[in-house]
Amino acid sequence: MSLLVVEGLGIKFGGLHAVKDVGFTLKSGEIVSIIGPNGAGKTTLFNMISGIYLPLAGRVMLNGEDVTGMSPNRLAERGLSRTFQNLQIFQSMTVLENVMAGFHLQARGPVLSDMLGLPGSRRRSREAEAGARLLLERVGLERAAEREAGALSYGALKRLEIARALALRPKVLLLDEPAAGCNAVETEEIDHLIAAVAAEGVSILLVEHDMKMVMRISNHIVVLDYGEKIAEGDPATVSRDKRVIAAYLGAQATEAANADG
Amino acid sequence: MLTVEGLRSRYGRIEVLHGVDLHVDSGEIVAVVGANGAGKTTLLRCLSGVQPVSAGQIMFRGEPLTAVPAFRRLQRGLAQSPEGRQIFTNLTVEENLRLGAFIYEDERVDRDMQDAFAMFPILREKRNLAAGGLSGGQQQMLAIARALMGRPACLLLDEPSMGLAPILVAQIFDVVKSLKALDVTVLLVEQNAFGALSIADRGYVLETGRISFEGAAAELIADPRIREAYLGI
Amino acid sequence: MPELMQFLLSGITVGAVYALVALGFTIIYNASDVVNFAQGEFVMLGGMITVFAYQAGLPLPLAALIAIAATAAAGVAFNKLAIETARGAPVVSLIIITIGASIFIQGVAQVVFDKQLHRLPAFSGDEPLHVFGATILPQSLWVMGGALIVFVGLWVFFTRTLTGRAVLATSNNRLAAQLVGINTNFVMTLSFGLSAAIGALAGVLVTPITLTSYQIGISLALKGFAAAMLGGMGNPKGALVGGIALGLLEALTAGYLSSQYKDAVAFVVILAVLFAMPQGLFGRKAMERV
Amino acid sequence: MKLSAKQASLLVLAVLIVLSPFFFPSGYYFRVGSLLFVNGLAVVGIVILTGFAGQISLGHAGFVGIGAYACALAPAYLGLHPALSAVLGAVVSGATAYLVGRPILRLKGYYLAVASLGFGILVSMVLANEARWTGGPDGIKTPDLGLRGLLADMGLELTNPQFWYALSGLALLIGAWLALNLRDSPTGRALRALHGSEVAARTVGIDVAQAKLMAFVVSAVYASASGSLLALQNRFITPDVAGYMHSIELVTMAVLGGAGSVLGAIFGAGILTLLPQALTVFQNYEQIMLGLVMMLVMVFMRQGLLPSVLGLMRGRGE
Amino acid sequence: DIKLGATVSETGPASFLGDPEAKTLKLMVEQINASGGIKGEKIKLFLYDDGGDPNKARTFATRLVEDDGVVAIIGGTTTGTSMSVMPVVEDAKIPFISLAGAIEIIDPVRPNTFKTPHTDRMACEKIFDDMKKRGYTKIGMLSGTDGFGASMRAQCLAVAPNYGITILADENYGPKDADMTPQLTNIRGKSDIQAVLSPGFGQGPAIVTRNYAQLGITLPLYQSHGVASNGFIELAGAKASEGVRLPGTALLVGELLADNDPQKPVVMAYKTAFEKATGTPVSTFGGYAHDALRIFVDAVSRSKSTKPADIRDAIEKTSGLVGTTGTVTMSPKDHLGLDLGSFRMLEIKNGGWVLVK
Ligand SMILES: Nc1ncnc2c1ncn2[C@@H]1O[C@H](COP(=O)(O)OP(=O)(O)OP(=O)(O)O)[C@@H](O)[C@H]1O
Ligand SMILES: Nc1ncnc2c1ncn2[C@@H]1O[C@H](COP(=O)(O)OP(=O)(O)OP(=O)(O)O)[C@@H](O)[C@H]1O
Ligand SMILES: [Mg+2]
Ligand SMILES: [Mg+2]
Repeated sequence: MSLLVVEGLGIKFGGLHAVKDVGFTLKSGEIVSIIGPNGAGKTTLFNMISGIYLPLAGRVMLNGEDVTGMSPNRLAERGLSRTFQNLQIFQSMTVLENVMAGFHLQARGPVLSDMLGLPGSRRRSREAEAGARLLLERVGLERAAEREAGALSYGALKRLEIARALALRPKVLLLDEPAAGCNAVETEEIDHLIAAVAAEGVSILLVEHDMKMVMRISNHIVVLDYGEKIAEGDPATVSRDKRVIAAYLGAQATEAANADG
Repeated sequence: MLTVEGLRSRYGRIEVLHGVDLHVDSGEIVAVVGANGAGKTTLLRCLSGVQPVSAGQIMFRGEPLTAVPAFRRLQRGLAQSPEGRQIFTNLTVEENLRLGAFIYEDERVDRDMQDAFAMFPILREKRNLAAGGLSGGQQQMLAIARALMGRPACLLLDEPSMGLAPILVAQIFDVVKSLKALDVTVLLVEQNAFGALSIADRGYVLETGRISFEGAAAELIADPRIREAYLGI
Repeated sequence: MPELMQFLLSGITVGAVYALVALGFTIIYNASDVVNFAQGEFVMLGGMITVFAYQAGLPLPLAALIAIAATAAAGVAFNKLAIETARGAPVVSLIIITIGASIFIQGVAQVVFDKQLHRLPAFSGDEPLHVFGATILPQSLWVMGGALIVFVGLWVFFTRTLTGRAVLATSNNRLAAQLVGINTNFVMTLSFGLSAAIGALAGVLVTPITLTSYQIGISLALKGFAAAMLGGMGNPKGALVGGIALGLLEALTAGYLSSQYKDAVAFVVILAVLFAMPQGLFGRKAMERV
Repeated sequence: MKLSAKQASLLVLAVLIVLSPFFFPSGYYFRVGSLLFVNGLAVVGIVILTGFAGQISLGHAGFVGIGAYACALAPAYLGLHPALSAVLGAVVSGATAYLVGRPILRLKGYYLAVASLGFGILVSMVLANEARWTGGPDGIKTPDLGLRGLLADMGLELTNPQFWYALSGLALLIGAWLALNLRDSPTGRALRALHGSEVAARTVGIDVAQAKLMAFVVSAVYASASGSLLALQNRFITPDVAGYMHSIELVTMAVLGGAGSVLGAIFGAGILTLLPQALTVFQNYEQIMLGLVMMLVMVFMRQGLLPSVLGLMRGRGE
Repeated sequence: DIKLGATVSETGPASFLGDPEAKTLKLMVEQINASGGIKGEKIKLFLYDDGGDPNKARTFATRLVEDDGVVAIIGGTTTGTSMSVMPVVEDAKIPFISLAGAIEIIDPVRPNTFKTPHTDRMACEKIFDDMKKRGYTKIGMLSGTDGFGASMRAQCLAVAPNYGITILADENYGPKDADMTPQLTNIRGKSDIQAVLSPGFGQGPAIVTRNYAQLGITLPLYQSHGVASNGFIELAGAKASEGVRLPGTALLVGELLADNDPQKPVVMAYKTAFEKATGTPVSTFGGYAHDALRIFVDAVSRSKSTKPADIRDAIEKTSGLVGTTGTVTMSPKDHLGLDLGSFRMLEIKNGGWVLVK
């Protein structure tokens, strides 16, 4: 069964139809990539799926339930988690605490218990910390655990966001340009990480402009242009699509990608 | 044109640049590559004066730059497209561009703006919208265009290709290359090391606050260590 | 309905006072995101310096000019010595600095001047004008005119001049402002100077109506602050409309409902408006995307 | 054994509270001490709301007022014991915060500040205007707590200032302990997270509106407790406690000391409580000095006094 | 030395009351010490500024009692500050002379608390008395919502029936309000009203008076003793305040007093000294402090020791002491010791005060 089903999603900003009638499905453990030119509506699509924007039309089904317009925190409870293109870091908390905050759903408890420092509250914190340290190791930030998050370099913050998103143990993970700001080698590490997460059964929706990465790990690719879906299919099909090449890839890039692949 | 000697810089008590030496000759395109956290952004911030320098010298067009406040450096000919884009989110696209040429008040401003629109037509479409509403890539275009509005003699670009669609990445590199013809010197920090070195004359590799390699771009691309560590080939 | 007319005139008079104070907030806010809690003290200084210069025998216009210039200088000094030195401090810390400045300026005024109430003669006499059965003092027209002129000036400044744009840019993104060659320190100095001058002008205009003393600043500032928020912080149009609206609310409540709870009713209305429009009447939503 | 930051903070606080009286030359110092603790308690509440959750309130004195007047009105009209009246005050404050917080916490930054300011003014206005019940602007008497007499019967004779020093010191310790626990608990992290980025907080599952409301309610209860202690100690209370000047004072204390840190904020409460007492020697120049000190601290110690001082010390240490 | 404590509101909303009080205390203590003190001992004055904050006032009271070890306390400019000082002085059994108006301060009588100003109830009575004489029975009221105005409003509402006076309009204004025309318009709208009473202090009454003239209201206007100073005429303007009546003390009309009036020399002496030392005109409020200090000095010179308890007893026995407010004769049942007769009804004529016969 499809874990995430998006149907006819659309939204407008002022006069601009930023996303129009976009639909696709995502199965368990699958990696689906959304690509398209700048301003095609990829991030906006993410924002609608994750409950930050209320769609004007269409619906989002998660695990068979209609979750259209549901608030992000309730979506998180249902196993949807994401990272951001424009970094959203808890700046004045440490790196470790950032990831621990990602464990909120498992760690939360009654306020009173937390204020009184009851053993239950302490245990929940300890578990979150242990989990967070493991995740930091996984994204290669274990050495920065105690640093203030605001002091990390851009690339490191990107990875911190991934770790925080993973902390929710999501069923569906939305990644908005996870490799931006990383060089080829670092991108490859992220690439492996994503593949490994997917292998654990997490469904991944990916927005990324690094075509090498997209072509390598996607099971399926959806191409947007001016808010509309202009193509979809497996990487090979999509990369040969004339409209996709014209609107997005450009001739050179295609050659390069093909040459490397 | 630009010479950096023994540059050190710190955030609080932590030093992140431990004596960087580099130089950029007039009309050159120089690429700086390095891993996350190596200090590339910090280096550019020092050059544009928004980051304190704890030791070392920066010479620009034969004059020391270290004591010049940030806002005067554009007058000296140094413009930057910073990391994280740093556009004026509450102002319109056009106002952003106009402010890029804040220090000028002549008719060339309008011409430059038309050039910017020609380079990135989407910006023309969105000229009257708040820049904060732009998509990530569109904001990146705006940041680059705004830097160009400052008519730099030397342009500092911090990861200009980040978040841009492949077709635009190619275009950006073409633009950078074409700046050469306009006699603009470019210092280019890039994660897309392959792309950057392909258009650069020379390159530096920054490793945890120190320069570890330098040389002609072609040499660096050919160097197996660099190929393995930064180009992923 | 002469009563209604009288309430309206009263509301507009008081509203114009609030609007003038609110307009003073906009520049510093637009340059730095800081609500300057010492703004009321600028109003007080404007009034008090004029009073004492006038008592010392200077002609009123000259006294007013001196007061405005001196207050502007105080604003500039405040920026140079405190705000600029604290560069990079979080906005809350800057706000506390302005609260400190407010206490400091009051302390100085209390020593340099005195603790008594003072008044200036009305500029065009005390003979009330009759409008549809209601009366208004000529001084009210001065205040309204002042508010209108300051509003137009600020509106032109922020929408039509590059310097105005630079002020907005500075608060929006200080780093980027420096990168495009804006002297952010100068922008701040200018903003404090202008804000202080507007405050002082307000003080000069309203003193014949409201009277003045070393401690009138806080309550005026709070009302001005509330008016500015009602209209939408940072927008001159908001300051003008918010000020007048607040004044009218108070006057109409005092007239028709309860003079005891008129401030309360005004605040309840502000809350209701903010509930429907969280950015105030004309406030711009900050554009941040994720 | 290595102390955690939390234990160290509590220890420092406890030691200061217990040992200081040995250096007190007169009962007046107990009075000032207890004032400091009472203010400190309210300021710890501000730390939770502003320091942790990043929400600015300029109306918290309203809750101080509710707590204070509960101790005057509940005994008079309901015949409640003063101690129970304080509890009732806390409940009423919490409930009021819950009702008021729902609509106003949707606002951000200055808009929240002005809305909460309006709330505070409303409370103080009701207290001042409903003179038949509240005694009006001239204030109202509060009953004796009776605890001091009880202690005396048990053989522990304390002067009035000593008693209130001890009681409010204890209250502050408990308040600080709760807040310190909260800070590093899942809930506290959620609050600090939403301070950093509301969007991100929501996507990790934090119910932001709920969390803010919780912080608002908790901080209101702190303020209320502070008001109750003040009213019972002074045996007389006026609507001034609920006025905006008091609200601003509380926020100033928190920021001056370091809004993000419990100990720092208490430190700030200390400064603003002690300073006016110390500055009386300057007579007419008192206000000038007070304003000057506030500005200097904030200019040179941007993060607040305590964090800055600690930062300096740590800098030396390494 | 005899240690005397004082806490007054030199700054804050009541500062134009507290400021002359503080100046008076300092000035008079200096005078007394220069002329040899009391029974050869000098007075040492501990003076604190409570800024009108009752909480601060209480702290300073504790400081005066516990730390400075004073034998008596003068002060409490406002009712709120006075009331919060009271628990401290009653606890420590230190005599306390308040400078505030409200009747609650001395009613019920507490052993150690005294006060010098007429109560606000007396002010109401004096005004209503005058109204009755002039035949006004239906009036409108416009009161400040600050402590002074609210308290006097309550007292006036309470005693009005005794004088056969009905209050047809009961309006209020905030202490910092800049315009009261709506309230006055409403009062004017009630056709039966014969006179208007406006209890309050600070800028409010001045603005009320000016708005009154602006609206062209011709009904007689009564203000309270809260504005009994020349400053009021200046702020309201001579023209607008023409004909305004208020109850005041002899101090404001020293020159107009009959030569055989026992208050004349006292009042003139204080007035001359104060105006010479400070360069500002005297106000009723400084007079309250003057009287409080006189009561203290008188009591100390009569008491057998300078212990607080003895001074207290002596204060309670004050008899026939002539002050600026009137002639004070206290008793265990009366810790004020003034009667209505010492209140004078004043009227503003041509920018100055005249006595209403
Ligand atoms: N809040 C908004 N207000 C106005 N316009 C918006 C808003 N959000 C998105 N848009 C517009 O919608 C379009 C889609 O933006 P979106 O960010 O989804 O693009 P994207 O595909 O993620 O692009 P990129 O690859 O550059 O990140 C853009 O033209 C953008 O300007
Ligand atoms: N504000 C800050 N405070 C403290 N340390 C910082 C701060 N900003 C950066 N650093 C540290 O300085 C070092 C260099 O960071 P910088 O941003 O210059 O790296 P970079 O080479 O640009 O990396 P990236 O490719 O990820 O952008 C990093 O270790 C980073 O953690
Ligand atoms: Mg995007
Ligand atoms: Mg970088």
